[in-house]
Amino acid sequence: MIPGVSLIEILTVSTLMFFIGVYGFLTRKNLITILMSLELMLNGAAINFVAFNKYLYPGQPNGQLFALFLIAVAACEVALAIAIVINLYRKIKAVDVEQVNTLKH
Amino acid sequence: MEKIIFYILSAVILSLSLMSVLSRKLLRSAVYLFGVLTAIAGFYFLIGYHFLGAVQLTVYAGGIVVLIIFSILLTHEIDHQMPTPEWSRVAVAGALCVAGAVMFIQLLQGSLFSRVEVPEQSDLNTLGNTLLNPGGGGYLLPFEVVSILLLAVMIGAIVIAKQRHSVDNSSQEKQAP
Amino acid sequence: MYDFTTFVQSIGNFLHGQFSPGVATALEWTLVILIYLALYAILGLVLVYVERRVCAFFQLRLGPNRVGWAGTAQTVADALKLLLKEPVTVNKADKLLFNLAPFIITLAALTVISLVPFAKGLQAFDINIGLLFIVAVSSLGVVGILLAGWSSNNKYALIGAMRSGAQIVSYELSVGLSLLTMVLLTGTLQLSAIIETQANGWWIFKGHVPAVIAFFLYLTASIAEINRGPFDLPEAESELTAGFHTEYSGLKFAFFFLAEFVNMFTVAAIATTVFLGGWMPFHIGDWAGFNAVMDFLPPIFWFFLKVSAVIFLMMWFKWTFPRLRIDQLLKLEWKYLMPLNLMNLVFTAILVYLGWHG
Amino acid sequence: MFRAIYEYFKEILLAIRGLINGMRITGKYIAHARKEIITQEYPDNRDTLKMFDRFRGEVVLLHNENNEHRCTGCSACEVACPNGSIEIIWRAGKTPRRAKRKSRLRPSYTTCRCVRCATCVSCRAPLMRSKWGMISNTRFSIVRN
Repeated sequence: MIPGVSLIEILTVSTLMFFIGVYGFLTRKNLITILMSLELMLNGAAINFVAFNKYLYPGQPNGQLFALFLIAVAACEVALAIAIVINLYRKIKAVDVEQVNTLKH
Repeated sequence: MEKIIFYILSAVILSLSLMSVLSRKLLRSAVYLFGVLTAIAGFYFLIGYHFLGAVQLTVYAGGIVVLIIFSILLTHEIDHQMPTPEWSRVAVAGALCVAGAVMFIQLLQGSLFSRVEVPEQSDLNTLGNTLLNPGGGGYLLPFEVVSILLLAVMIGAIVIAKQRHSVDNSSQEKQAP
Repeated sequence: MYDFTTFVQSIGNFLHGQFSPGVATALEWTLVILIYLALYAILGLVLVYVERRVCAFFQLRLGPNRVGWAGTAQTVADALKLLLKEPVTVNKADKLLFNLAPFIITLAALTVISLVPFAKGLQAFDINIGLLFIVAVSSLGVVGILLAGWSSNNKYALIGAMRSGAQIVSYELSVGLSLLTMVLLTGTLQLSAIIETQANGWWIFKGHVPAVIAFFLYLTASIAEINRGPFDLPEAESELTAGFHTEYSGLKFAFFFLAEFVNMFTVAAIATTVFLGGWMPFHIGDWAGFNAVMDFLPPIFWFFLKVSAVIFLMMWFKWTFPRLRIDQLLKLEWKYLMPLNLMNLVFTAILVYLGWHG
Repeated sequence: MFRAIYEYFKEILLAIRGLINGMRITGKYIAHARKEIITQEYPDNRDTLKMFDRFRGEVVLLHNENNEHRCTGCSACEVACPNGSIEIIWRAGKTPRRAKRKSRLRPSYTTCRCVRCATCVSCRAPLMRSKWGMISNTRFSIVRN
């Protein structure tokens, strides 16, 4: 634990970060920025795992392992999403979600 | 000292993530995201989970952000500016987010977390042993599942992003006199 | 055996005795930062001079020999020239990112040398995941390179940055895997502990064939990772003017230049630490007299001797072979270095499982 | 299958042999670097450096021991020069008799226009000579008067 910092403060930071990510997810139209907002949300969740692990169960590494799996899954997700973005750009020369309006090109 | 560092880090995390969400230049917001992820790695180092911090730096800051920057480099012009979203969307999203954040923080303030005082162990060895333990609270099965997921994603990404030569050839043949 | 632990501790005790704990910690940090900044600048100056001289000797030329004794002040003169030049910013560039990029690269290079153990107890940051941290931080420099190439608004810079990004991201795997082989043998990630395991013999002698293979794979892959010749095609002068730092001038160019040379030092230092025994002196079995003579030299001298030997090997490599093409470069990584590394890793794992390692 | 694996490892071993060969050659170079250096430190060794006879450099007007030259100002070199780097200037004197004097003769020679063809030297043998010596630290020394 960090001396002088309570769990509630860390959780507040992660909550604010999560909702900033939600805001970006709702207002942006560019696929890549949506992806980046998603990363913010995922990281807020990862901070929660780590903080709970450190403050409530310091003897077990379970929260750390969840954060590790979360990072691995986020890497998978980004790799696929970027493959899709590049393919999309090749077909319609844009990466805005509103311009993707055909089912089959 | 740790307290001051924590406040600096959280200020950096919050301000850079706000800038990343609000910036109108795409690459700049990717750079702000890079700053956020590095600051979170710093937070992990501060809390004492060095392995997790290093993994965060390697995978997130060194891998995912580089991938995102690559995709921006491939699909955008340098003077591209994103249009500002219309105000109704901003208002609805902002109201939702503020309401949600206030609600969650209210919930947090009211809750009591019971702390368990356990003497801390050297974390890297327990981490490795738990990760590769086939039974008794071990995480071997998720580990293998994640590795299969990574393999599947690698193949999937290659298949999706690969240029389809057959389609191009047929279209060229049609155009040829 | 010379030991710096007590010396470093006495400085810490002195500071803590004089000031309050907060101020003392801040002073310690400032001292460490100043020492490392000075080391960074000196390393840059010395390595640039050595590189130019050695390169000249390989090509049967003389190299810089006018300024100072045998040209030793040449790099100082060059640094002064770069300092006094006008910092030109391109008109259509993204100013913020253009100015930020050199600092990201410099930060990554500086953070990595803070982990290098120069002698027993002479290490700023002895973390228990040292090797992983080095791999993690050295992968951050690529962000700076990509930003520099993009924000210059220049096609040569952009192509150089893209090539550099692809190269660094792919060669990072080989660096990580070859270091992982050595982690299997040593059983620890902490740099000081890795050196402690080599007290009875360096890993390159003790670790049999896998260690030797891993050493050469590491050297090749990390030369490619820091964009040095013959893998320097991100900054191929004849094709891309100067690659990602085409538009930079003056001090900001000097940052890129310095970071490149300091990265070279870091690669040599990690190779020394992991494979060549760090600051351990050279010992042969039971030759007590010989070992005593070798112990007489201070460990920091041994460290720099080994590092300069590795740097000389890297320069030899650079000035012997022509530059690779981009497809040859990626083929080398994915078709040869990666499979060899994986085979080596499995081989080492079997060796360690059977308990045959030193 | 086994054939392919054999070829793969054979390729790697051949590559390693090639690398060692290349590094042996450059290693030989650096081992003998002191003896075999071919760089000439030009302006410093001007006295000892031997040049071949047919070398063509900057043209100089030959002077005798009293620092007098025998140029009569016939302008043959000026005519012969393909790109006008030599110019014979007669300083206008008060009387025609004094104007003809040698001290008033001023051959001007611009090195940056000269292509070192040495056509001018062949005009009057003992008067001019093609000599190596093209080095200048200032831009004022490019034009010789």
